[in-house]
Amino acid sequence: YSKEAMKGNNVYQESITIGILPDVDSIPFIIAQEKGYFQEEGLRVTLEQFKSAVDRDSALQSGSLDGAVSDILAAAFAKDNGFPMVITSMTNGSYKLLVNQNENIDDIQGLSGRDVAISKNTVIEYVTDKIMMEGGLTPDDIHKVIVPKIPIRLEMLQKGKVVAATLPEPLATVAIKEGAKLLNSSDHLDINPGVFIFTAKAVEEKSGAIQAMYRAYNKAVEFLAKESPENYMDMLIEKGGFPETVKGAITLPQYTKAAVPSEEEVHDVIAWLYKRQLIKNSYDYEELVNDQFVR
Amino acid sequence: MTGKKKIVQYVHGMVVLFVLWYGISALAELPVIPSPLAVMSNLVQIFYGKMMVHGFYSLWRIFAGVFLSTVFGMPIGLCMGYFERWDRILSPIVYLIYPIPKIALLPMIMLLFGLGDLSKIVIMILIIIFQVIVAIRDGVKSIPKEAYDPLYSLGAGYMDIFKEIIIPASLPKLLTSLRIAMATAISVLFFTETFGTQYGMGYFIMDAWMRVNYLEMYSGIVVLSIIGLALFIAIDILEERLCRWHCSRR
Amino acid sequence: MTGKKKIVQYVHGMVVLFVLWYGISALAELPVIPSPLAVMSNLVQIFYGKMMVHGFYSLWRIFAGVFLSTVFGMPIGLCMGYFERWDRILSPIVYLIYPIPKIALLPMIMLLFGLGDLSKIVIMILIIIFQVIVAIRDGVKSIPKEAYDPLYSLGAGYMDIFKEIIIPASLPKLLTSLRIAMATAISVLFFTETFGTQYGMGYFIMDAWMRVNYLEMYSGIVVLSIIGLALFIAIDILEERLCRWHCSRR
Amino acid sequence: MIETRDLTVVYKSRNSCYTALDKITMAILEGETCALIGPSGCGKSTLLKVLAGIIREFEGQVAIKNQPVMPKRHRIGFIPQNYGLLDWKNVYQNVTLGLRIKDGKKKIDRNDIAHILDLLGLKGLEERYPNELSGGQQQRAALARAFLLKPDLLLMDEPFSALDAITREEIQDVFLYVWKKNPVSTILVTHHVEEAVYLGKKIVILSDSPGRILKILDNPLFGENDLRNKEDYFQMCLELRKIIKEDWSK
Amino acid sequence: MIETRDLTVVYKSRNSCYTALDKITMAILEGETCALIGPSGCGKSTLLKVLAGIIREFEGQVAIKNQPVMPKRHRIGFIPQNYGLLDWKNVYQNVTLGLRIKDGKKKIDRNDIAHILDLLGLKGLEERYPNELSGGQQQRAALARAFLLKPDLLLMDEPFSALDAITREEIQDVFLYVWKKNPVSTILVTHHVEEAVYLGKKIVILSDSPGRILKILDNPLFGENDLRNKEDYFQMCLELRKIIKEDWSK
Ligand SMILES: Nc1ncnc2c1ncn2[C@@H]1O[C@H](COP(=O)(O)OP(=O)(O)OP(=O)(O)O)[C@@H](O)[C@H]1O
Ligand SMILES: Nc1ncnc2c1ncn2[C@@H]1O[C@H](COP(=O)(O)OP(=O)(O)OP(=O)(O)O)[C@@H](O)[C@H]1O
Ligand SMILES: [Mg+2]
Ligand SMILES: [Mg+2]
Repeated sequence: YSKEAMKGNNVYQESITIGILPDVDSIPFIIAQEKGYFQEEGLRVTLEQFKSAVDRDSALQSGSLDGAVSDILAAAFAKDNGFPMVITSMTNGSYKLLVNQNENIDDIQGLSGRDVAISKNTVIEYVTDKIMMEGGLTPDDIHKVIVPKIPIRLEMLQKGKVVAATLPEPLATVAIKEGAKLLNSSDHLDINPGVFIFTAKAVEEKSGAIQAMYRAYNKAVEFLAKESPENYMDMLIEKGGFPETVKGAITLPQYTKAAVPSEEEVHDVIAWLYKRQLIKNSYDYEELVNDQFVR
Repeated sequence: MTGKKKIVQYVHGMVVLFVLWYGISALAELPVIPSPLAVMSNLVQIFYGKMMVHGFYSLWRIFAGVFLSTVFGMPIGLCMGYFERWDRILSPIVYLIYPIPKIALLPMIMLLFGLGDLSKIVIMILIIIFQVIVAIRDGVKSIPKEAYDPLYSLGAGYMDIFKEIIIPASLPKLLTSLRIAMATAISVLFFTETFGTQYGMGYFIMDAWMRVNYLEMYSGIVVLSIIGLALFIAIDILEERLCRWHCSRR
Repeated sequence: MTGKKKIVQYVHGMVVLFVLWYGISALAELPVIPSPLAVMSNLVQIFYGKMMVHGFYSLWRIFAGVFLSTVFGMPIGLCMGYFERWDRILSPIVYLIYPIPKIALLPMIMLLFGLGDLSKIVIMILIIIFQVIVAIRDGVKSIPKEAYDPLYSLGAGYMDIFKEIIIPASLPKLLTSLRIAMATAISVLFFTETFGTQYGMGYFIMDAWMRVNYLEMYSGIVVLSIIGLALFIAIDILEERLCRWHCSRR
Repeated sequence: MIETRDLTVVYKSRNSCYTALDKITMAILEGETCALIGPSGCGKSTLLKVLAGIIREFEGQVAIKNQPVMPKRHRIGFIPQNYGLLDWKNVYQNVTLGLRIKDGKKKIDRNDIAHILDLLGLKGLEERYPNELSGGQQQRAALARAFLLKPDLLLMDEPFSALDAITREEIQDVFLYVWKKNPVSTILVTHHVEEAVYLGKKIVILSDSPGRILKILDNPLFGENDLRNKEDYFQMCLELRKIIKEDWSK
Repeated sequence: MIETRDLTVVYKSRNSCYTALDKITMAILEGETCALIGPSGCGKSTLLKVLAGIIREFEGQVAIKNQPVMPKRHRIGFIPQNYGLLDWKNVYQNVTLGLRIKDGKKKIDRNDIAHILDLLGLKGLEERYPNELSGGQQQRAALARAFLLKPDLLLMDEPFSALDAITREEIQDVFLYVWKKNPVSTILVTHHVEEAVYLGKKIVILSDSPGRILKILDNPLFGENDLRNKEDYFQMCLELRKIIKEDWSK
């Protein structure tokens, strides 16, 4: 019915509100909004910008948002505490473990017993743990320093107050640009805990709109694939809240058309959470993921 | 004090701060602490084009927050100060709610008031109002009891007692509480303006921070601090006007 | 007022709050606002095992922050209130720094003071001290000038004037500022205890919030609010002890 | 008519009780003046405060026109020993306070006020605040307030104590002039035997504390013209002085 | 010796000036008592405040023992018109204030204090706060403070105004007793002609405001035994009264 809507002189039939963060996962949404893809689908999308994940989660849980760019951990936490949320697709993000430029460390083993800045019980810690295990350490072998605010974590890393830090994009690029060394990243490990979640209520009441949203999302992914970054970087910097310095330096992830996360991915995260007693129950893939929109 | 003298003072204060800041920034040599000169030149560049609109949004939220907190908080504080009963009943409630970090109530407030200006102002009020209540209550309690005697013997009603004694006598404390409320309102912007809006100094600073643009961030801080200074001076002037009996003491 | 009567009042206040909370939670029927009954039962379960240690960490930080803020802020406030010159020179600086959202200075403070308790306490002090300074300054300014006459004619030095007049006369306002400082200290925990530590009520609440565990989060809030209440009561008792002349007014 | 029957007042301080008045029984007829004499600390001010409705905790009965004391219903002009001026109001506002409260702002008669202020030598001081007045000027402002009110009952606590001998006599005559135009039941506390004889139709002598009634004298000389220069007056004063000396040294 | 030469004091309020004292030139010898008489508002209290070092802005010269007024160097006992008791100190603390400041805590002689308190009829009131005292008791506490200090210069502003006739005479004798043990230069303001004659070796009469010196009388009767019952005393009082009446009505 998207064609009709277009003919009908931009009479929006459905509207949804989604929360985004200034991270690379949100880029397709910004593109879709700015390029008018949502509008083409007859959809009015309000993108609410958040500066921290808790704010975003609170808004989602209190019903102020229909959906949000988030991660599997947040979805599992919500589920575990009685919030009916559904993962509808994965998003493409990137998390990087970086080492201060003056440290003589070039593999994971070198971090043994050293300070690594992370945020606790988040996707950052999850990715860090994964990287440790891949490199032959256990998560307890490093000393985790909790610094939840990302810019501060960046600063601590740059100034050598910690040896290493796990940062999401685009701030990871800023760090690399200023000399920090990349040790490993989620792309490299081929893990991607970023997902898009909707409230159960939105899934029920706005399924048409959600489908339309994903059509627009896919258009944005196409756009990202064919267009060279110079053409939209300025817009991203302005609308997405990205640092000026990433221009020309950042390598965006390979955006994929909307698809559900793999069963293994979800299972891994749930196992990690459950093992650390962060959730009371272990959830099956089907309990968390709804693939009806991106089939 | 004449206006001119005041201005000299404030300029003096600013200069002192600048020199201090310059010293720290020169010692640290870090982008986290940019030099005040760089910040000022950046500020001048972006002020009209980029920042002013944020400033106005914040000003209106500050006004709304402080105004409403005073409108609700003042009568409660005055009554708690004057009527033993009110104090007995309300102070446990105030003492219990006051120390709660109101930001932790964000989910609840979002649920009740949405993401818009309303919930921002509600948070602000929740944070400020208790300071206002406690300061005014304590101010009223410190009025010597003899001050009421003339009005008691005239059989004055509560309205008269409030109008003739309690409000004028606690006016200086009222202004103190206004000062504290306002400064708090300004620093609270930083938490309330980070969601559901793209305007406001809080948003501006946070946004600059997330972009690791410390120059802009500090420009925002400077503007916020100047807004604060202006409001403080306004209160000082108000005090001179309203409390002439107070100033006229030898 | 007797101790027993007070306890009755506070219990009364708590009950009122609980009923209110229960009402809201029943109306909302969302886990964002858990029912107080669920929270209490959760609190009882986790208090000894999980929460107490956080409480102690926070208590010590509150004490350190409030104590140091008072130690530094009180003399400055007293001097600004008494000496025109101090006020003239310092008030512009205070007015400029006070409204800055100190959290925005976090990167700078962490660089200067590291990730440990020191930088937490420094932030706390930066937030609280200005409230203390302004409240005490205004309190001292409101002492009627005649009160100084006996000491002037005795040729008393500044120490005597502070000891005999300024401090006792502004004690009630000092306690007000202590109340406000303390409540602020408690709510500031929420920002300071989220980095570089895994202990403290601020960490506890924030962690629970991130994990969307509203039951634990509200348990933490309840504990924080009870800590606050206890400290407020302590100040009330202090006031009754110290300001007997004040309470003894008819 | 003003009547007290077995009026006993006990002050309760922290841990002790102090009986200030002990079974005072007296009556003053409508439109009569009564001078109250008693040694320092015997409870004169306390008695006046009871009649003015300020002290409400007492034993025994007190009636004004056969009703219990009700400042709301009666029109009581009360001059406390410390004048009871409000620091934050200038002379004009202080003087019209009673009128404003009893009759509202509109009924104020500016001529009348100017007349009384003139009689009391306060012309030109309308804009001054109490702390810019001399002691005697403050006292006269308090008198102006009471006179202007045209009360049913006038209670004056040592109303001329801060005036020099000459002004004192003038103001005493102003009182008589006002009183004659509008004979109001009056109780005045005085330490001057001469004043008691000059202004009191009835003279009540209280004992040392706790205050008891020693004697109630009728003064036949009251109201005579040019009394001050009469031999009878001197005699009466001497006699009274003798009575007092004997009674109080017992 | 106390000397003033062309002493002029001008009060500056917001937008006007008021000359309170106009070219006062007088001298009081070492160990002499001087009674100051003047109409209400003529500047007596102002003069005392200048000598006590409280008012420091004046024209002309003032010298105590050939030095400018230096409360730090001299030992000045000053009783302000409103007694100058500190509300937050009990009677004992108020009474020993001067001693504590001038000599330090250790040199306080408890027997001496008890003796003076007894003479002034304050025994048993040591623990009371000023607002729990009658007007006369407050005044006596202020007297006790000044007497205990054993000053070089005693300045008393209407020190007996709140005392009844009998107590007044007793306390006047207490003053003479203290003065005779330790003859200190004294200036006392009084409205009682009798008091001036009884206590002043020198009697200074001021004019209506702005205060100028009208006459300086030497009082030959001062210090005579049983003066109050002597015919001379009455004559002198009458004479003085006549002078005053003539001078002030000019
Ligand atoms: N708040 C109080 N607590 C305890 N005792 C008090 C209080 N107020 C007054 N008193 C005592 O009560 C007695 C009577 O006081 P009151 O002020 O009535 O005396 P008074 O007759 O007016 O004396 P004066 O002539 O000195 O003014 C005094 O002995 C005083 O010490
Ligand atoms: N702060 C002030 N500002 C302006 N005028 C003042 C101030 N203080 C006092 N005056 C005026 O100065 C004059 C002298 O005041 P002062 O108190 O010395 O009088 P006084 O002789 O002690 O009178 P009284 O016998 O009534 O106490 C008065 O006319 C008074 O109105
Ligand atoms: Mg009295
Ligand atoms: Mg005077």
